[in-house]
Amino acid sequence: MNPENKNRFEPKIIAFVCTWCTYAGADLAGTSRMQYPANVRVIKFPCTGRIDPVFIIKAFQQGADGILISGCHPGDCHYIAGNYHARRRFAAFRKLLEFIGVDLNRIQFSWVSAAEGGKWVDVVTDLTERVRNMGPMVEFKELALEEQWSGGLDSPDLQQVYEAI
Amino acid sequence: MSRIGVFICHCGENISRTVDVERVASQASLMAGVAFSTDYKYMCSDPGQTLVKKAIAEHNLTHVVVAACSPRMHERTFRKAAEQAGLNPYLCEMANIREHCSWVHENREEATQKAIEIVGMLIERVKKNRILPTITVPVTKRALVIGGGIAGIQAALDVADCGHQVVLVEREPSIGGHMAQLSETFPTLDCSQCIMTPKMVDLANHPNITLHTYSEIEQVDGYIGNFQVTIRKKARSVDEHKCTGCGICITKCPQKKIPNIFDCNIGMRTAIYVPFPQAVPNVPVIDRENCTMFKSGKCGVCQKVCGPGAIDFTQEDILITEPVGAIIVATGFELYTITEKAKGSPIKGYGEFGHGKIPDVIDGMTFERLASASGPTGGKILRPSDGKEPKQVVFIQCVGSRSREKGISYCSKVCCMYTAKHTMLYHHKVHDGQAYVFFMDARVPGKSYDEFWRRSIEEEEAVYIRGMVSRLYQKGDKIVVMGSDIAVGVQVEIEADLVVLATAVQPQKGADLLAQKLGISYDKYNFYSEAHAKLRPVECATAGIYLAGACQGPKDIPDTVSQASAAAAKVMALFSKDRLEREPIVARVKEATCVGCFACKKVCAYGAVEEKEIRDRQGNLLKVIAYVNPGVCAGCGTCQATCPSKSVELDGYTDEQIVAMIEAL
Amino acid sequence: MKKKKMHISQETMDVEMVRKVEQLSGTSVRRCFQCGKCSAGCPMATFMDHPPNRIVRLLQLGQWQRILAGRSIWYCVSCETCSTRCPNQVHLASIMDALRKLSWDQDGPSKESYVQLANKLFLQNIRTYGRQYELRLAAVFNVKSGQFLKDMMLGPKLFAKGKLKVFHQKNKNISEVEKIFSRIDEMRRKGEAL
Amino acid sequence: MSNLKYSYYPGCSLHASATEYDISTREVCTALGIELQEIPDWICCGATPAHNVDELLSLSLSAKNLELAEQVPGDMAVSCASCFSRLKFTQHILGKSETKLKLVEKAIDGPVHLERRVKHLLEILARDYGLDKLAADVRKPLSDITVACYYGCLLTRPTDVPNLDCTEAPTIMESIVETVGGTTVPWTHRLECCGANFTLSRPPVVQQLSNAVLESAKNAGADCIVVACPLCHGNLDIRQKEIESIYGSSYGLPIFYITQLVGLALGIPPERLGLDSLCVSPQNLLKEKKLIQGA
Ligand SMILES: Cc1cc2nc3c(=O)[nH]c(=O)nc-3n(C[C@H](O)[C@H](O)[C@H](O)COP(=O)(O)OP(=O)(O)OC[C@H]3O[C@@H](n4cnc5c(N)ncnc54)[C@H](O)[C@@H]3O)c2cc1C
Ligand SMILES: Cc1cc2nc3c(=O)[nH]c(=O)nc-3n(C[C@H](O)[C@H](O)[C@H](O)COP(=O)(O)OP(=O)(O)OC[C@H]3O[C@@H](n4cnc5c(N)ncnc54)[C@H](O)[C@@H]3O)c2cc1C
Ligand code: SF4
Ligand code: SF4
Ligand code: SF4
Ligand code: SF4
Ligand code: SF4
Ligand code: SF4
Ligand code: SF4
Ligand code: SF4
Repeated sequence: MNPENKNRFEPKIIAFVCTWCTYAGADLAGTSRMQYPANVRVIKFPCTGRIDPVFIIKAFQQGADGILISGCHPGDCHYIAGNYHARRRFAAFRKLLEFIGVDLNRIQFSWVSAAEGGKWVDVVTDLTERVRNMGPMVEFKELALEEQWSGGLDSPDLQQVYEAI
Repeated sequence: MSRIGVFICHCGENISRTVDVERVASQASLMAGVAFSTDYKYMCSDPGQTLVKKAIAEHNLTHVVVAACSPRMHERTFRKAAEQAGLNPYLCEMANIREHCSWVHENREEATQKAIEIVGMLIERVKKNRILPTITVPVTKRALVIGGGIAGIQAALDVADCGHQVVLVEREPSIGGHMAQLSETFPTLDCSQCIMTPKMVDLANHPNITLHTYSEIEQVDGYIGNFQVTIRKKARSVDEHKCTGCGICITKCPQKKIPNIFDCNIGMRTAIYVPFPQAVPNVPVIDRENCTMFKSGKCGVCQKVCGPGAIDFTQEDILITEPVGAIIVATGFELYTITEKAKGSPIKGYGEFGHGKIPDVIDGMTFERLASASGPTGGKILRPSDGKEPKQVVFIQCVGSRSREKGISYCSKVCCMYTAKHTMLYHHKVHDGQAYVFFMDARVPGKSYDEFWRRSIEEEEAVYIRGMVSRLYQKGDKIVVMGSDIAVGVQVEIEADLVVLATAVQPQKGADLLAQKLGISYDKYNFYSEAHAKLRPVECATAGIYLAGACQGPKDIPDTVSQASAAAAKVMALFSKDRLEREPIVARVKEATCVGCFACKKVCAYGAVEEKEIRDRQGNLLKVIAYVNPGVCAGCGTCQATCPSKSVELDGYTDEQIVAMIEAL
Repeated sequence: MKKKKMHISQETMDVEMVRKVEQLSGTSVRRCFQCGKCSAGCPMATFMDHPPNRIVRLLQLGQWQRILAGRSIWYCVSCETCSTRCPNQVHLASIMDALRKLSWDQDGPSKESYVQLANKLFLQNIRTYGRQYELRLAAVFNVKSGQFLKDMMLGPKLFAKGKLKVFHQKNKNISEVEKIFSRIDEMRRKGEAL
Repeated sequence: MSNLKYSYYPGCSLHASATEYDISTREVCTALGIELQEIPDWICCGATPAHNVDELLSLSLSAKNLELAEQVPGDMAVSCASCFSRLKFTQHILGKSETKLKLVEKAIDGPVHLERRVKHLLEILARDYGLDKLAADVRKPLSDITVACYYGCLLTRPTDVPNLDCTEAPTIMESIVETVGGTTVPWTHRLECCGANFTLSRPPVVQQLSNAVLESAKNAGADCIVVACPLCHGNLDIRQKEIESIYGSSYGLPIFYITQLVGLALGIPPERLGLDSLCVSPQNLLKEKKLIQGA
């Protein structure tokens, strides 16, 4: 990396990925020795169907600047239709994020198969650059959505999301 | 308080070249809960594993994080090592600092920093890991085969020969399927009956096989190793045990003018009948719709002539339940018909070919019956309308198949070959006749297949015309075929005596309904879906259910038989163990908070979520909640993300574990 | 007839023009797998130098000039048989329309100018009268095509049967029709129309 | 009697070379109590020449007619197969393509109305009015007369556009003829092309194709052909003598419009159905079958 850029903003990117496709795709990028920015941290799920939208909120709260959600291509889900449910769930969730002021450009949804090491690199690189240009995520850190991930559903916003799902 | 051991691997230099592994180890040792931290050159090597095991014992470790390659590579290795050292294997996690770090970043500082963070995340995660029990389920070593075509017969015989019990369910009165209807078979031109009937007899006599013909699947419950299958045995009106197969009833039945479906309606049969002489079992069945006794209460001739008194007009359908551990689905195919389709059917007929109303326009299966020595014409090619021998026969390929317009975009795979076969059979039987074939491409890949096709042209003198036919119409006793030859670029008109259409291979009617009972998936045409086209081509995504033959997609006999034997091998592998072990990544419902909305049930693609009644001691129903059957749950976690009250949790991927990782950032 | 060799390259395949045909006709050219069913049923195929399936093939190769140099498109009667029976739902009759329009726009080198002439007169007629004025159409066509005697046998009979009207139909919307024509002309000039 | 009301679009041919079709359509509808209100100042639909070379013009002319039809309530009734086809095509294409819709809006300088149901007279008789009712209205059943029903190209093709009946095996015309007592024959060329609008530019083509149609009907044993399109009628009727002389055949097949046959069966006097406008005279046939009086 260029030493001149030492002081520039380094965004934190969290990637929620499924084991079967995208995690394996990222592994392939590794075995092929492809290079990409070191900003991304990967959290592995069995399936995108397991990804609860509140994890996104949680991640933003914890200081993430950008979030990537990636799984198998439509029709290729290892678990038949998990990615389909995920897609529907996130479609509803995006509205909520927008409503509470998250710039949707900070979130990237994509499909990366186990064979698409190169695509993984592209997706991660693009998102990192995009978020880098957007600057740190500040809007959200103050939001008091503490502990929504496990507690009851008293927030009307979340209630609304779940109804939409 | 957890005592975590952290093991950082160099992977020779694969990791240590860009990641400062010592620094990662020393940073890790400072993290909360870490009792031991070290680095080593090759962690997966024997000495490396020993190092882990020793450390667990010496430092009383409660959890382990190995920071090395991808878990896809060595998770199993290290979990086994942990287990050998007395830890529950699921208390060991891997941090991927090779594929996701050292190999993809050059900057040593950045890579080291990232590695430290990854290790930190896994440390937080592993703290929340719970002891997970190994899940095993018992295996009922009996197999169910649905469909008694060549696929079902082959699979049943293979499993039974291996010493396991097999239950075969066939919808029709006899097994045999389409292969029993064929005359001679490509690519070797051996007689279908000759190779088929011995197998049918073997099956019927096999001590390990229970055969239910004229039966259908009513209901399927349970899961891999433990299915409960309810079978409806339709009323045959003939007692299978008493009947000797003498056939007197058939010769005496006065209802003789019923089109014989087995002979594609060319010949006639009686109301009490066996579909074909070699039927297995050789027990007749009364077609109640056409029997005078059932229509008007008179007749009863068959009953009078039957010596053993096998005829029983009062017989009713019966339901029987069979416990099985595995299911092979082999329900085969049916042919597209060009007649006007019923309203609501997405598939259109062929108005331009007369909607099936021109008597001498027949399909390929009808031609098989004409050419079959045991067929209605004794193997003479005679056309249906007037019984004359046709001298000009036009074959048209891809009828229905490869047609977006008719709603079937796929290639039916067998018709190029059987059309070539038909031209040969025709030429063998009618020496002064001429066969013409309208075709687009010849799709004949396979061992000896292209040679076979070429033979039909070069030696049997079939005239192949590259082009399709726009319209067929009757003119006098001829059928005018309006086609084109695209190689020459002109229209071609042939006045044919007989036209044979290679109509599309489609799944059986009701294939979707059976799939729904079984909980297996199917494509938009209703062909059953395999779990993976290349890696798991005979398994359904639903555990314990396997596919064989044309129900999965158009297939010829060699492919069908290969797949059937493969499915049988899969079943035998399953039956080689008494209990099934599986990864304990399954969902679990918290009974206290579940509100019984069953949102989880709706999204579960495996049907793993069941309804469970909670009762108090007096037996009063308190509530109905969800219950995840661990034998069926595949562990995708979709239910957990869906549950509005957060009442279902996926072991190994709980909210706690995930959030711990997020919080470690 | 001597046929020129086809040199195929990215330069000689005029994909742009083919896209335009696809856009105008609302149908895909690439879908065609050359089964020839269209040609098999076309009532006019025997009159055409390129049978319908070959028209689509030439488009797939970006060779539309070869089509316009021939007469096939002017022999298509728009009977829709091809479109109806194509297994790939290639709407060939609409492709024929699109090609005729291209040829028309370019004042194309059509070998079959009678049809073009008839079409032109027909449209002129609508433009002038708002409705068809068959007598004038036939008369002018015969004069312009130099076939003074054509259909002479029919003329008197038609008069007698009251089938040819000496006066054209009156229509208040003549000016509206004229406006539609001129708006389209205008849109074409500005490159707005397809 | 019925209370059906339609906005009627006759089209150019029915006001010129096919006046008998217009006349008989009106007569039949009056007899059945079907009200046809002509769309005031309708314009030409552009027919084949327009879509042949200028789709936008063709769409615009039909769209204009759809707009003009807004002045009159009721589904749009059309007798000419060509106009019917153009109107249906316009609705089909503009319903699918936003781009083309915009262009047409601009060309006609107004909104495009696609909602109006466009119906061919055959649909109106067989479905809206209904065959059962029609059967009850028959005064003089067309007994003994054997009819070849000719659809030609435009009534049923292509799939998904006219949606009048099955594309390849329509029965609507047969059902009407049989309802009014006629006998229909199966024949091979009822959906083949007659040469359509090539009648002006390329008579030899028309002669060849129409000859095949006439020959097929004759061979099938038909006494006459019934059509529902002025183009078909022109080619089969007006050119029949000429075709006979070229091909050395003698068909003598009267070509009726469907409304003329229905009109006869309803007991409408022949002179009010424009029968004398037919080039191949039906007099002998009708006398022989006792449908009109005379020696
Ligand atoms: C005209 C023609 C000619 C052919 N010629 C050749 C050839 O020469 N060589 C060659 O290799 N292949 C040939 N084939 C292909 C061959 O027929 C198939 O490969 C083969 O029959 C497939 O066997 P199957 O057991 O999968 O299906 P099927 O033969 O269709 O058997 C399926 C069985 O399942 C039963 N069944 C269906 N649904 C149910 C249900 N719900 N419950 C219980 N039972 C059910 C059916 O009754 C049937 O007995 C030809 C095909 C056709 C159409
Ligand atoms: C260019 C190309 C592209 C293809 N693309 C596809 C595709 O996209 N999809 C698809 O489904 N299929 C594809 N295939 C086909 C696919 O490659 C084969 O189906 C498949 O590889 C066959 O596997 P195999 O194990 O039978 O044979 P092989 O892959 O050839 O394996 C045979 C093995 O046996 C070893 N061996 C040979 N002789 C001996 C010996 N005497 N002793 C010990 N070992 C020996 C060889 O070293 C080799 O490792 C493609 C094939 C080609 C040529
Ligand atoms: S454990 Fe993985 S990273 Fe370590 S030496 Fe083995 S392969 Fe390499
Ligand atoms: S039912 Fe009776 S008569 Fe018929 S085959 Fe069986 S034993 Fe013979
Ligand atoms: S009772 Fe029925 S099956 Fe028996 S002989 Fe009579 S008609 Fe045939
Ligand atoms: S196998 Fe041959 S005939 Fe059958 S659909 Fe495929 S290409 Fe057509
Ligand atoms: S979604 Fe949750 S609350 Fe609803 S039934 Fe399932 S586990 Fe219970
Ligand atoms: S984890 Fe997946 S398979 Fe298991 S119960 Fe939940 S949704 Fe069904
Ligand atoms: S019918 Fe359709 S697919 Fe076949 S050649 Fe013609 S355009 Fe192509
Ligand atoms: S629309 Fe034209 S090309 Fe198509 S079949 Fe009719 S005449 Fe031939």
